[in-house]
Amino acid sequence: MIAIKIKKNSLIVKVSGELDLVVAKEFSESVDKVLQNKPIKSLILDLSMVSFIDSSGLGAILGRYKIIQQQGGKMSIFGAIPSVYRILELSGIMKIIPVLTSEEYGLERKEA
Amino acid sequence: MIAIKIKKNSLIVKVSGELDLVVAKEFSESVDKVLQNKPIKSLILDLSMVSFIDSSGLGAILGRYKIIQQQGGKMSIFGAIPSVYRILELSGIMKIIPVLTSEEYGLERKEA
Amino acid sequence: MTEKTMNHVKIEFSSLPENVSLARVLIASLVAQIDTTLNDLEEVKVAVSEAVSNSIIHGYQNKPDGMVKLEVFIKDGILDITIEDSGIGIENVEEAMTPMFSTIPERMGLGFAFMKSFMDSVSVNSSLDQGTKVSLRKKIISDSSCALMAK
Amino acid sequence: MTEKTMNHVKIEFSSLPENVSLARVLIASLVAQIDTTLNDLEEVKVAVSEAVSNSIIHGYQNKPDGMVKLEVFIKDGILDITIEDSGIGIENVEEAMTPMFSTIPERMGLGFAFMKSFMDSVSVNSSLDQGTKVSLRKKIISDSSCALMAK
Ligand SMILES: Nc1ncnc2c1ncn2[C@@H]1O[C@H](COP(=O)(O)OP(=O)(O)O)[C@@H](O)[C@H]1O
Ligand SMILES: Nc1ncnc2c1ncn2[C@@H]1O[C@H](COP(=O)(O)OP(=O)(O)O)[C@@H](O)[C@H]1O
Repeated sequence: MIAIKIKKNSLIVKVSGELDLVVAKEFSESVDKVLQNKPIKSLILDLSMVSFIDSSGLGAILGRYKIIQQQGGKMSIFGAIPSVYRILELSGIMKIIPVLTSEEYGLERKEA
Repeated sequence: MIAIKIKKNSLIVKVSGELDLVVAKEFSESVDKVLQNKPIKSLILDLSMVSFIDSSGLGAILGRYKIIQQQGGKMSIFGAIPSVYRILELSGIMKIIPVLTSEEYGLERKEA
Repeated sequence: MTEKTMNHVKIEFSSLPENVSLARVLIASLVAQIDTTLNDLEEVKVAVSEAVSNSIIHGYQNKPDGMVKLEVFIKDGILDITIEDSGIGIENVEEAMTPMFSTIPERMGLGFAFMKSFMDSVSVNSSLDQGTKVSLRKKIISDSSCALMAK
Repeated sequence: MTEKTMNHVKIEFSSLPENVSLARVLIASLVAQIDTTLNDLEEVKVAVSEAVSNSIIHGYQNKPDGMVKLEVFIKDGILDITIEDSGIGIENVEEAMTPMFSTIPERMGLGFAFMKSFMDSVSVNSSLDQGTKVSLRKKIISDSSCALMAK
């Protein structure tokens, strides 16, 4: 399940479930629809309800990062549980997309 | 998982999980061990943590009923969730072993 | 997945009591792909649990070196399930399917009765020393088409 | 189930994206029969998810009418898994297994890399237009033997 919130020009996306092939596709489609229609400058991805991720999920995340970056925006990830965090780390995606701590996330939300 | 409590000559057995072939065997073995060693007069079976039951589970319950009855004791069942309750009902086991409501169960426990 | 989608799954597993729950987990995940009711899901789980338990207990007489086959077709909202073993077989299928009949005293003789109550149709093919094949069928009414009909 | 127990499961399913989670559910239930660590369980789930996704996306190019085979042996604490398809096959296996290599631009090329990090061994057999078979192996340390070793 993909829940989407738009605040000013921030887009907060909360994914729930197992971020594999099936959910990755839903995620990409929902985000791309918003990015095409609104002048989004910041994409925050809430992974706190994601219980599993594989390379299909990572690919979808990296793909959205590339789009928002081309539009001059930024992206960050928040809330991964340890097993998901480990996959993010191993993939090297954390060197490209910042993973926020709770405090940083709170700050971003206030600014938004 | 089978949790067992003995109070005077009552035996309260709480089963957790799916009461199929595998769990039915554990259940029968744990109960029979107590029945062989203690003068149990009342066996109360708490099914509130059972999420699934099939005819192997029912067979194990009926088997314990027969043993306690031969020893001059009685047996009752408590706490089945709706899907488990339906199987109990369909099997006809409820005509033989009384299924207690919450209040009746409270009373039995006080007496014990 | 919509009602129209077709899915086909074949599984074979050792005749271990632990694998009865494996079969339930599998059928539950499969049926959950259709947005069916919880009630239908429970009924299918019980029916599969009974047939697989029978293959292990009766067919293979609790020996763990047999293989149980479970095959599932889902098409147009129809669920077709077969459970097959190469065990001792059933001498008299009609008698075996009679409620309360069991060749093992501690058992209830309700396995086939539950399959019949919970599925639309149950058929059994068995030959002595060859094995037993149980075919189960159920029309799965999806939750959303229920809601539609209620309107 | 103890470490010594042997289990054998073979499953075949339609090449539907929905069945990737089915494969994960199955392998998770199977591995959970051994009292393994949560970490091992997660790693095996990721590896199987990658290999099955590859069969569907690459092997069958997202066509739903192929069949993916998954076979699991558990014996003496060793987990042997094979994932097989009859899809397009891989021209150059060495190149395919290179981290970051992918024939689909939007993909990460990390499937094989994850399989290699999470399993003790990964081997691939593939022929063009015939299909691909990925064999994964992992020694599963049971939780209780871990506790024993720590003493
Ligand atoms: N797969 C099987 N192989 C051999 N015999 C079977 C099989 N399934 C059922 N039977 C026979 O049919 C009888 C009735 O089965 P069932 O209604 O499921 O009751 P139960 O399992 O409680 O005995 C069994 O006692 C057994 O003799
Ligand atoms: N089952 C398969 N059938 C055909 N080609 C495959 C299969 N598995 C992998 N490949 C090829 O190997 C490449 C690398 O696979 P992988 O490391 O999993 O990365 P990705 O799936 O992200 O492309 C794929 O892009 C594909 O060309």
